[in-house]
Amino acid sequence: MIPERWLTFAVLVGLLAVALGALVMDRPFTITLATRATILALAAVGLNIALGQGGLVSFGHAAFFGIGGYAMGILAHHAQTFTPLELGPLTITGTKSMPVIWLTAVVASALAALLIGLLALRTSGVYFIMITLAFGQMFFYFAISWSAYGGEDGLSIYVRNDFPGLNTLDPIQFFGLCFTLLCLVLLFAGRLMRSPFGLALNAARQAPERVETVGLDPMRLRLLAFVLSGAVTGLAGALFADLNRFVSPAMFSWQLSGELIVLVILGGVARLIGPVVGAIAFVTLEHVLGDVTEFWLIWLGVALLLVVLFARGGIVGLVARRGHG
Amino acid sequence: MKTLLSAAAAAALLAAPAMAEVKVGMITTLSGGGAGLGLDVRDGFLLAIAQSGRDDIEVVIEDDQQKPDIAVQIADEMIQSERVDVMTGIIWSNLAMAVVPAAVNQGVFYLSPNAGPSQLAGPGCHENYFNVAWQNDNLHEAAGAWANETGYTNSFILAPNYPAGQDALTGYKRFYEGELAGELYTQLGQTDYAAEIAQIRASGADSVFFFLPGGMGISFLKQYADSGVEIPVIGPAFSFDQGILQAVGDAALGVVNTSQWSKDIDNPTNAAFVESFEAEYGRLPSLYASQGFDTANLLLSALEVAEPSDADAFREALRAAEFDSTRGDFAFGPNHHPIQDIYAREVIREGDVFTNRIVGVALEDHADAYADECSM
Amino acid sequence: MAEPLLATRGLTKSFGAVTASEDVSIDLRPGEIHAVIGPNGAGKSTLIRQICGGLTPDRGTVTLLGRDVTRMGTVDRARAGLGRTFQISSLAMEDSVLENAVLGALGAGGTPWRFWRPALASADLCARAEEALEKVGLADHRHTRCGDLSHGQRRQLEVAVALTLRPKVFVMDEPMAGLGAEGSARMTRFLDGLRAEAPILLVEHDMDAVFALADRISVLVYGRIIATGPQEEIRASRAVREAYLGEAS
Amino acid sequence: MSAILIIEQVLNGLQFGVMLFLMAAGLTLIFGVMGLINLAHGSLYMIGAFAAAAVAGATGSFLLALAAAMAAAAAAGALVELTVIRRLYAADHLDQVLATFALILIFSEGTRWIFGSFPLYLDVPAALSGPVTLPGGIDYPRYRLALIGAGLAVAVGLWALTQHTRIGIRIRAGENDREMIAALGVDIGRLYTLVFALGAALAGLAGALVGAIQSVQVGMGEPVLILAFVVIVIGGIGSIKGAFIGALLVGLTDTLGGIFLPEFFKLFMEPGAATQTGASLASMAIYILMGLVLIWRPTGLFGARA
Repeated sequence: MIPERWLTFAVLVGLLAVALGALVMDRPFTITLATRATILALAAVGLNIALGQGGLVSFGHAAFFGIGGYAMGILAHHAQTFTPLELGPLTITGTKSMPVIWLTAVVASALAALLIGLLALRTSGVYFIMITLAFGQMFFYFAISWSAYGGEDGLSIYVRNDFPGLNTLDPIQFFGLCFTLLCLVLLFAGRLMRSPFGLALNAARQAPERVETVGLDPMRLRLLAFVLSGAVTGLAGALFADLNRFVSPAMFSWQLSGELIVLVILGGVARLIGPVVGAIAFVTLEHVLGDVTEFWLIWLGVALLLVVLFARGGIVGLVARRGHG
Repeated sequence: MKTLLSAAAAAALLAAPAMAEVKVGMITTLSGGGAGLGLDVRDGFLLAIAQSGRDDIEVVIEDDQQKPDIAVQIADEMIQSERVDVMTGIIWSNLAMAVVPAAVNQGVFYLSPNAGPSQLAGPGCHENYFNVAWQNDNLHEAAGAWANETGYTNSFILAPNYPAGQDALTGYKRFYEGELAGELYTQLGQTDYAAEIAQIRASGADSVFFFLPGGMGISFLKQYADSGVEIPVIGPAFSFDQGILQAVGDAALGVVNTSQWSKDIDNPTNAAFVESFEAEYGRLPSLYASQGFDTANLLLSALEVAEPSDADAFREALRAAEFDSTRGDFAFGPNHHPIQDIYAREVIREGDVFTNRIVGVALEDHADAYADECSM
Repeated sequence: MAEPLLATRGLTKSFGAVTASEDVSIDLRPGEIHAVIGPNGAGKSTLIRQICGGLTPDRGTVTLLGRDVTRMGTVDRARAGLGRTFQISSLAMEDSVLENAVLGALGAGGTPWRFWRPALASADLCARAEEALEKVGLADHRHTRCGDLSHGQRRQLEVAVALTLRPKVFVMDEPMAGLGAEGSARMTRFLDGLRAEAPILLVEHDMDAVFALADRISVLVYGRIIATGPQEEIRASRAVREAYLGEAS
Repeated sequence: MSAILIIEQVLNGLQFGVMLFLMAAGLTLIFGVMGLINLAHGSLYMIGAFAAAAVAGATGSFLLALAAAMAAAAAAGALVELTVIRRLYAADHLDQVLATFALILIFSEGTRWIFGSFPLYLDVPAALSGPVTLPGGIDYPRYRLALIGAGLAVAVGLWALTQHTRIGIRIRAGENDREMIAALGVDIGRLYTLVFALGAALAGLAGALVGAIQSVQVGMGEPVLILAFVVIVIGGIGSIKGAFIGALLVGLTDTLGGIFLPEFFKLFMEPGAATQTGASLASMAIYILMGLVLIWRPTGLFGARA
């Protein structure tokens, strides 16, 4: 068993090394895979704030992922077709600038999380799982029938969006951008976990009555956690859309919500690096098993069952002890 | 799922494939609910490559799981790592929209064996993009034309509420000249059509046009047959194709559907195709198999003339479409979409097997409605 | 006689046909320990939940430091100065002893809305938590994971968390529950000293502790207070003996 | 819009509702007794439909097909309960969601492995095919009427089972207090396996019954599963009565919403846009219903109050 902090460091260095190695060996697709893992990791780190720290089993996080994706899709679509975006009295021109898109994605998904959270947090347990699922489905069906932005077909963005000073079409530069964001968010999530807010949130998961009796409102703690969580997952959605240069209602699907939970659990719930490990393992499995058999999902299912039944702490739980302070 | 397959190996099951000179990337759906279509396209394509006897064509096949993000990821892999010259295989319009624009912009040729979204036929057309199947609206337009010819004057039309469904109804209305008894959008993936059938019954229509691909069509047809509503039905070939007809069963008998291909189109290429496909795979070929087969033959015909590395010459060779299509006459319009006859077929039973028989030509030398918007 | 810091007037609560509290009036004066005793099912938990929030009475009022708090939630009552311990320890078992105490300090200090600096790096939060741990004698275990504490230590920590709030009033639900004789004795001594800081409404089964600590005792039977008064009075009360102490004649 | 059409649509909603009830009853029973969320319930529905299609294809008998569907689903259910589910009773909901999500992957891809990717054929039995004319001159498919009848019969049967039989009493006792029932000397493990198999058999039956008028294919279970979850959440998880009411509510909302919402929008929009807007809103209608119910009663209509 090694300390968690070392593992976090090792995993991030490993991910970076894979991408740089692929650059040296001229295997751009490996960089693309590493980028995919990085972005999924970011989405899962977001989910882990609600799931791991807040104990909120959200089965509808695809809603935020999709909102982030569509924030990118819609802004870039208007920019590439040179049509302004009419929002009631407001007219906005589209944009291909990543920072602006990210900000929009974060704000939009945070707002959605606030609304969903206000309603969903009235329930708990299975009801919470199901109501978040229902909200996800609402977004899914809405996106499918929203013909202005492609409906089921989705939106294609022909060229990746811009970031000042970078050529984002170059796989390694785009990877670098995503990787930096992941590190920043991990730093934030790590601080959050040990901050007064994180302490109270974690206590609210373990002993909500206790938190109430010291004069803290668990609902408000959970709501904020849900909003932060949605915002991070939304940011990941915008990046994912940029990786694929494409958004579609599939980003809202309940299977995606399920897969995000899978990433968190596979890696290790409520562990800072858990979701990252889970995402790397998932992408690797998908790629390696997918080459071996057409029916690779069976083996993913089996792997998942084994983790749930026999390795409660996920992969991180197997190799690292929980760090304190 | 990834198969590295040289044509020679596929044909003769020989070991050591020769040095491949042309690399083809096929992204298609091989797992999940839509896998039947992808399998047929793949099998038709590989059959043609094998029959050509060429051993210098390498086909890289990957499964997109019918997910756009997976398709894009595979496309990146094929272009960046495998460095394919030509891509093909995508079944679904939304996946095509995700993959094709970026791929052709990177200089790869894309030959579509199935999906034909209007954007790629109109403003988004591209010199490296060729559609060998149809523009999405074509079969629906033919259904509208056939309805006129049959003398229908009051149609009830329905399709799922998503872009392809909206295009289908638009396509039908573009050619159909009668009145509409009703127009309905159903949910994508809907499995129960009792409510819609009740509305059809109450509408007083003289014909029903529907576009409900995959399992939706199976459900609709079974329930429609069981409802006792006797109004004749017309639809595009997708719900009457070889792959799913057996699951629909008696419910489909006698239904007229429109298709650019049928197994009884009378030409030697088609007869040979049907026979060899059945011999090779032990099942009757479908529409999709014929499209895969034609796509491969188009590619082969162009390779006779030029290498993909000589892009301009290769493109000209593709545009000429000098190959024997299973459909008989085949030519490309100015936007690289087919100009072809579209037939009306009727579902029949041959022994234990349900299949189709041509009853007439719905549209002759039909091109699509978007060619004018394409500035190539 | 001083104003009561905590008082209920005519609290009544029914669940369907069962009346769990009926016209309960009880008060807690500065510096006293007021014990509430009664057989199982007498409605003690229901009473506590109405006093601490979490359950709204059908009728009657709860006043805390002179304010009517009947409609207030648990959180606001805690902020108004009510410190509570649970019958079954309610602690963040994965966290350390110090973190649990800091949680109380956080609540008392007002703001958990800080996201960057670690909670344990805050000097005033820690000082307040340490002070409470010191008082209950858990300072040496500050870094022990709460789940690894013994049962008795958890009871002590329960009290410590409540202490960090520096409440004006304590409500304690069976603090002796599950403690051995020695543990009970130690807790009894501790609570005895605590009454100087704030009065305690003590719901307790352990009669030795009750008689050692209580200035006054109320007896709750079938949701009703059948007697309230100093120890001697209760001991002498015939009604109590019949209803509760099992000395039916 | 004529009265006949409306009545027919109500019948359709009812039929959809009772089929959802077959799914929801199993889910809610399993949750009520064992406290387990079973995402793989849709897979059992699919197994029922595939077994029915295979047996109907081989024997030509619809009754045998139904029996096979229930047997196959019950067997699969019991097998899964004994090997996997059993270990999840003590686990939290998160683990249950995850493990049963994994089971979906295994069942779906496994079925595709065995049966291939093409849909299978399963038809309505000859005796029940075609329409029947109801009083009032309504032509209605005989088979759908039979479905309504079958669904109601199962509902009554379940009610009788839980209220009046020894096993039902044990089930209800198990819902209330697991330790007590164990203390009474009932083999709780066997009871759980039995309940799980019963729920699975109901799902299999629903799959076979519905498979005859829809397409039997891989992935057919998940949309129904999600609807069934909506049903039990609306009804209150663990309550069979709630599942019944919830199923009818969802069935009627979905069916009637699809009809009336486009008509409603036509009142003030042009027809094309109204049809689309109405259809979009109709597809979200049941989720909106669920949201509203949960906001009003956070534990559903008949759920235990927290």
